[in-house]
Amino acid sequence: MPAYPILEYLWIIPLLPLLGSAINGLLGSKWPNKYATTAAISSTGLSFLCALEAVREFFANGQQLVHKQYFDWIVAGNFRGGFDLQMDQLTVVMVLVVTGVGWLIHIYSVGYMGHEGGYYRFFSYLNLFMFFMLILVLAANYALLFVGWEGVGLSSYLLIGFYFLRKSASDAGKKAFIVNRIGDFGFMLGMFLLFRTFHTLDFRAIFDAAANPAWGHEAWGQFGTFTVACLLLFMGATGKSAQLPLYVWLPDAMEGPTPVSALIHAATMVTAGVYVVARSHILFVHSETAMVVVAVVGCATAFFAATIGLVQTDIKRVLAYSTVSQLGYMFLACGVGAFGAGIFHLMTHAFFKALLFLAAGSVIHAIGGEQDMNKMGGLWKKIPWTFWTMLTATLAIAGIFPLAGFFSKDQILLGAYQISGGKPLYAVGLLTALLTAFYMFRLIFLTFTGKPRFDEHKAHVHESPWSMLGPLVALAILSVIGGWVAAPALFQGRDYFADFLAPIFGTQENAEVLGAASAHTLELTLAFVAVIAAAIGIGVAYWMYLAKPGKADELAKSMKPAYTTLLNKYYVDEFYAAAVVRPLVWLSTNVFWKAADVAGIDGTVNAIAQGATSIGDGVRHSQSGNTRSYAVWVVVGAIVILAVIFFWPSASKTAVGMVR
Amino acid sequence: MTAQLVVFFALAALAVIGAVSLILQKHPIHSALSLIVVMVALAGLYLLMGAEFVAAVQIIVYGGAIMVLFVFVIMLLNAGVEEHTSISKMAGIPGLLLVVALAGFVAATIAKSGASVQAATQTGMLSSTKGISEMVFKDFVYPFELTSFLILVAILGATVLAQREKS
Amino acid sequence: MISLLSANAELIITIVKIALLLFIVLTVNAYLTWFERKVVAHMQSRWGPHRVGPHGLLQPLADGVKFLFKEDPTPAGVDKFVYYLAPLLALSLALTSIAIIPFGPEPLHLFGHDIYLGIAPLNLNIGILALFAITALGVYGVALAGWSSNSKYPLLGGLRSSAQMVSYELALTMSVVGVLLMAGSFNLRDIINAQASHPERGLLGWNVWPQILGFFCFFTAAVAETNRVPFDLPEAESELVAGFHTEYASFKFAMFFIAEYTSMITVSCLCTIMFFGGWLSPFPASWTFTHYVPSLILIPAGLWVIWDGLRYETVFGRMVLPGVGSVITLLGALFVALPDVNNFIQGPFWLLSKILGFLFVYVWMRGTLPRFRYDQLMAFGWKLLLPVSIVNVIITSFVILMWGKK
Amino acid sequence: MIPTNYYVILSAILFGLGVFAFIFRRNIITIFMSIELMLNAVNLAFVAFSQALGKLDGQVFVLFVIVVAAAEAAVGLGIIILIARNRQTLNVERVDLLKL
Repeated sequence: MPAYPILEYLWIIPLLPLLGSAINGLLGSKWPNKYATTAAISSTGLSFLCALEAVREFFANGQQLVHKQYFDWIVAGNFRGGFDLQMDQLTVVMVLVVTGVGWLIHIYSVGYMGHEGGYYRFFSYLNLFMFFMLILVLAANYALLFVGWEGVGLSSYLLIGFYFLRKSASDAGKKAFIVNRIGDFGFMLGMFLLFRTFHTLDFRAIFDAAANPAWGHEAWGQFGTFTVACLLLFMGATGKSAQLPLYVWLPDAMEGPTPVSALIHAATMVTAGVYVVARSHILFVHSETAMVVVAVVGCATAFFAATIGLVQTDIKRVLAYSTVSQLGYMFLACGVGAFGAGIFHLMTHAFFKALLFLAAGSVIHAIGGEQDMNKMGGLWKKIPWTFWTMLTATLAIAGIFPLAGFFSKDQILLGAYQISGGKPLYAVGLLTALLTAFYMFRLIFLTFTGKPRFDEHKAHVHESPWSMLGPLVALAILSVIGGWVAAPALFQGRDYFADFLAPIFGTQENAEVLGAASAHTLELTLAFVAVIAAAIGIGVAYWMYLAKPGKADELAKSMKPAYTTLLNKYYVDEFYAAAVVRPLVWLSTNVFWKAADVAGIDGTVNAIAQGATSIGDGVRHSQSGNTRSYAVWVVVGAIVILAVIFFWPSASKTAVGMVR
Repeated sequence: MTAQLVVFFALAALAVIGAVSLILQKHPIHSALSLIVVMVALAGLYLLMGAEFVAAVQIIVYGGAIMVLFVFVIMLLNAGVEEHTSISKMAGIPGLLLVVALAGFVAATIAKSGASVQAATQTGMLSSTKGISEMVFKDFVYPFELTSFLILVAILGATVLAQREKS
Repeated sequence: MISLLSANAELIITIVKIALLLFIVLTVNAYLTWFERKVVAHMQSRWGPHRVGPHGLLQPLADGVKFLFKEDPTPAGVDKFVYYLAPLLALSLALTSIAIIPFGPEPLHLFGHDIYLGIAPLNLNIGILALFAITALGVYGVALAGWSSNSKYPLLGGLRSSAQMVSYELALTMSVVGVLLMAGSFNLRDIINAQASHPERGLLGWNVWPQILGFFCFFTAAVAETNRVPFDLPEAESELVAGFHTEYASFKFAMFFIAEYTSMITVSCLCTIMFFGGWLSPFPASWTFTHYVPSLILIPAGLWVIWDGLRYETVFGRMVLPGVGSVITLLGALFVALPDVNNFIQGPFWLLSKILGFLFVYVWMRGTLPRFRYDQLMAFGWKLLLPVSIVNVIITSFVILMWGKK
Repeated sequence: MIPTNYYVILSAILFGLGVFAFIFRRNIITIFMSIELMLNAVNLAFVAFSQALGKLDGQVFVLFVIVVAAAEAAVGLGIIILIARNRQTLNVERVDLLKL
């Protein structure tokens, strides 16, 4: 029994969900639901406990990096892709988020999926996702990380297409998968480049190598190795984390069951990109260009998605776009070098966005599968728990003091404001915050207040069972207090979260930029401004949807083109279809299928076969059926061989060589 | 002309005559008899070379078993004189040419391979049955076992072939 | 002349030996017929031949003359060549097989040459194999005779004999493997000497005790090989008239006849040599007084013959039998008188007496046993003899492997 | 002492005669016998070489050849009996179902 058992056997943490997945996947079909439930919940719960224990040991161990090599997965030449797990501060945050939120969502799913078919299948997939996500965050090298990366992609595909009988669902699954492939392609190129540069894929080795200033300009320069590698990695991140231009799959991914949206497409998987960028921040900080790109893309995505979110009427789609925009925030943070803030926002966002989705799920569950906000309203009296928890989350995401969202968003804006030339980024970020507050409250008002717009008789509204409300409450609490670890910073205190991550990201830059005191005043002002912006957004929403209902429609009519554009999400999907999909379909149909496959490959094979047949037909005539003719042929062959032996200078020696 | 050489030529002539008569005889049983003559002559040659064991086995197995089977089958089927057909008349000449070519090439190859073979004369000292048995049961034990399997298969096959299908 | 003789004395000696052996064997054959008829007759409480000469002793001569002067018709439509070849083949092969048998241990010293009893050279390493080779060819005589007679009974006889001989040859060969393993040689002399490895054991050292299974298999198979009762299906008179030699008359028939009896003798020799210690005396070697056993048998026998002749009614008998008797008695006395001769004849004496015993067993079986049915014959050969003899081989080799060569 | 050549030439001649018999004769049984003749010729060569080289391998091979020949005879004669039974002929030229 080693001193720190779990740290010693880190693989236990990901293994448990895999076990649950295997059990459910292999035996679940024969089982009643409650066994599947037990397997899934217990496995994830256990892995959550193990994670907690691991964290305890991590602290007890003096917060030093744990790196374990368990076995060699691929060994080729000087390449070693090992099954290596590591644990440091960043991993701690991620693991806790994944296992904790994941476990809550598992519990929620028990209630939510209770009446669905393929119950065991759902949990098998969900546990599989947990396994791969944990592999992703625990991996100690890019190769293994990529395994988790692809694995979560797979599980997300499986879960989006969970209702595979619905064409839209399976299409959405395929879309997500394919779009992710584009990003992953870049990611793999990035990995190859890294390997070519550093001759390894282990994090520690690469970062140590990258940190040393020996690298010349060609490496750090505008189009140096690092820049290219970072951009390629970031391409993967945009795919996985739904950033411009690859964000299109995420809204469609809402076809999956709501818990899936909550777990995968809000809390954990989509943040993998952020995690990767943060994980390889040493590379990024060495490449100005990459940083700028990340910041701009993140910022643009945030604003862009927020604008689309303004007009969506499908409750889950609104949340999806808000997720995209929040992810944009995180990348903005990374781009401006405030990695700590990015991860911080990642965590808080995991709390409140998961909560939002679950609450939305609860709403949908309550009124019988309806997702259009225009057919809701006045629900708050009927489902108070859902309402209050969701309101909490909304406040949190809107960045109202003192909820979790406030602190994280505040840090991001601060980081954006402080870097040179970051003002425009800050402005857009602020505007986005305003928009966020607006559309989130629009969602609240449309859903819970006003007069019911749905058929009372058909849909008998009911509060969700406790198995669903429990996680809601837990997450609500988290999204209230989740940010307080950074709270003291406002009052000249210490930012515990930043300090905790400091060993990885280094301390926040603002301290160096200008004096601590001025930095503090600046921080306060910025926070104040942000809150004001949020308040404005809320106010507008109140004015448009409560005070004067119908004002929204007037507005929509008055500025028709903009409205329709937004409603159609800037026609991005259509654009992609025209620019990418159709040409590809044409190419593969006419060139690869008809020309290459049918004409080329099949043609060759068939030709060979027919050739053989015709030859056989020809030779067949030599079979006279007379035994002695065969004998004659044999003799002729023998004579030929003997002739060769005889006239071949060396052959005679070899043939009769046995005599010697 | 040593005595051995005389014996050799006598036996060789006997063998060749037997082979020729195998070809020329009209009735299969006469062919069989001629073949037996050939085999006995060959056994004599083996003895001359000093390969006593092989000679004995040659007569016991070939003469005493295989050829008896042939004679038995000929008697059983009451095989008569074979009739001529157009093809068979034609077959003679080209067949002869082919055979001459074959034998010629063999002889030529041996002759060309030259001194080594001619020099290697028959010592006749190599007659150890023990040595053969050791080779069979040590060096060639796996082939030996395989041949036992072969024989088993042959027995089964012969049984299956010989039994009349029960109706 | 002398020089020529001395030049290739070996050759001359061999020729002489052959002539002698031929004479002896043929005579023994002739009197074997008499012996057989007498014994069977007494078994069936008849007198048997007793007209021609005293006790019918001249019957064989009479038969020979009859064979010689009988008409010899050749059936129509027979394949002449084969028809004439078959009996020759049978007889010559049968006689040849005798040549392998050694009849005595020590050489006879004459004119400065060591003359061994038996024709084959001493170091005939494949003795037993050669014997089997010759007996294996023996089948052709019968089969070809049956086929060439161009008649259905002989054909059936030939088919039967060929099938039967091929079948029983397997058992015959397998059953002696045990003996060969114990002797470690194919040479007949070595086989006999191997049984003499413990002189004090006397007849307990013979192969028949360890190889009892092998002996029975061998003897049965050998009887079948010689087409004798109860395996005489090729000439089963109740089914096939006279089997393969139905169409043969006079001297050709006699050839088959002689061939059959000769092969009987050969088989008896083989049994004696391989299982009953050949020329070894049944008594421990130290009992030198047993060397007088021959005389002890010969002298009383001779005296009895004299007495028997004296009270014979015909004049011829009164003259012949005492003569023969006195010759026998003198031989016995001679042996007593000349110890060297006595020692020399010990081997041949025991060998011949054992052979005589086996010949008697042959006749005995003919007098007692009924004939097999054909399917019984085949089943017996393939399903009993062959497996048993193989088991015998396995056991023997196992024992030799475990407890070494005895 | 006799040169190995003689034996080899003799075996070549016998083999050739066997081949010729195979081609020339029409009776299945005779053809089969000619095969045996060829095998015997090969055996002769084997023994000759083994004696010439002072190695016993050749003679062992001969034993194997004989075994194979025995098995072949058993099966082949069985087949011949079947042919004679089914087609009432032993002439190979009448057994040509394979002919087009």
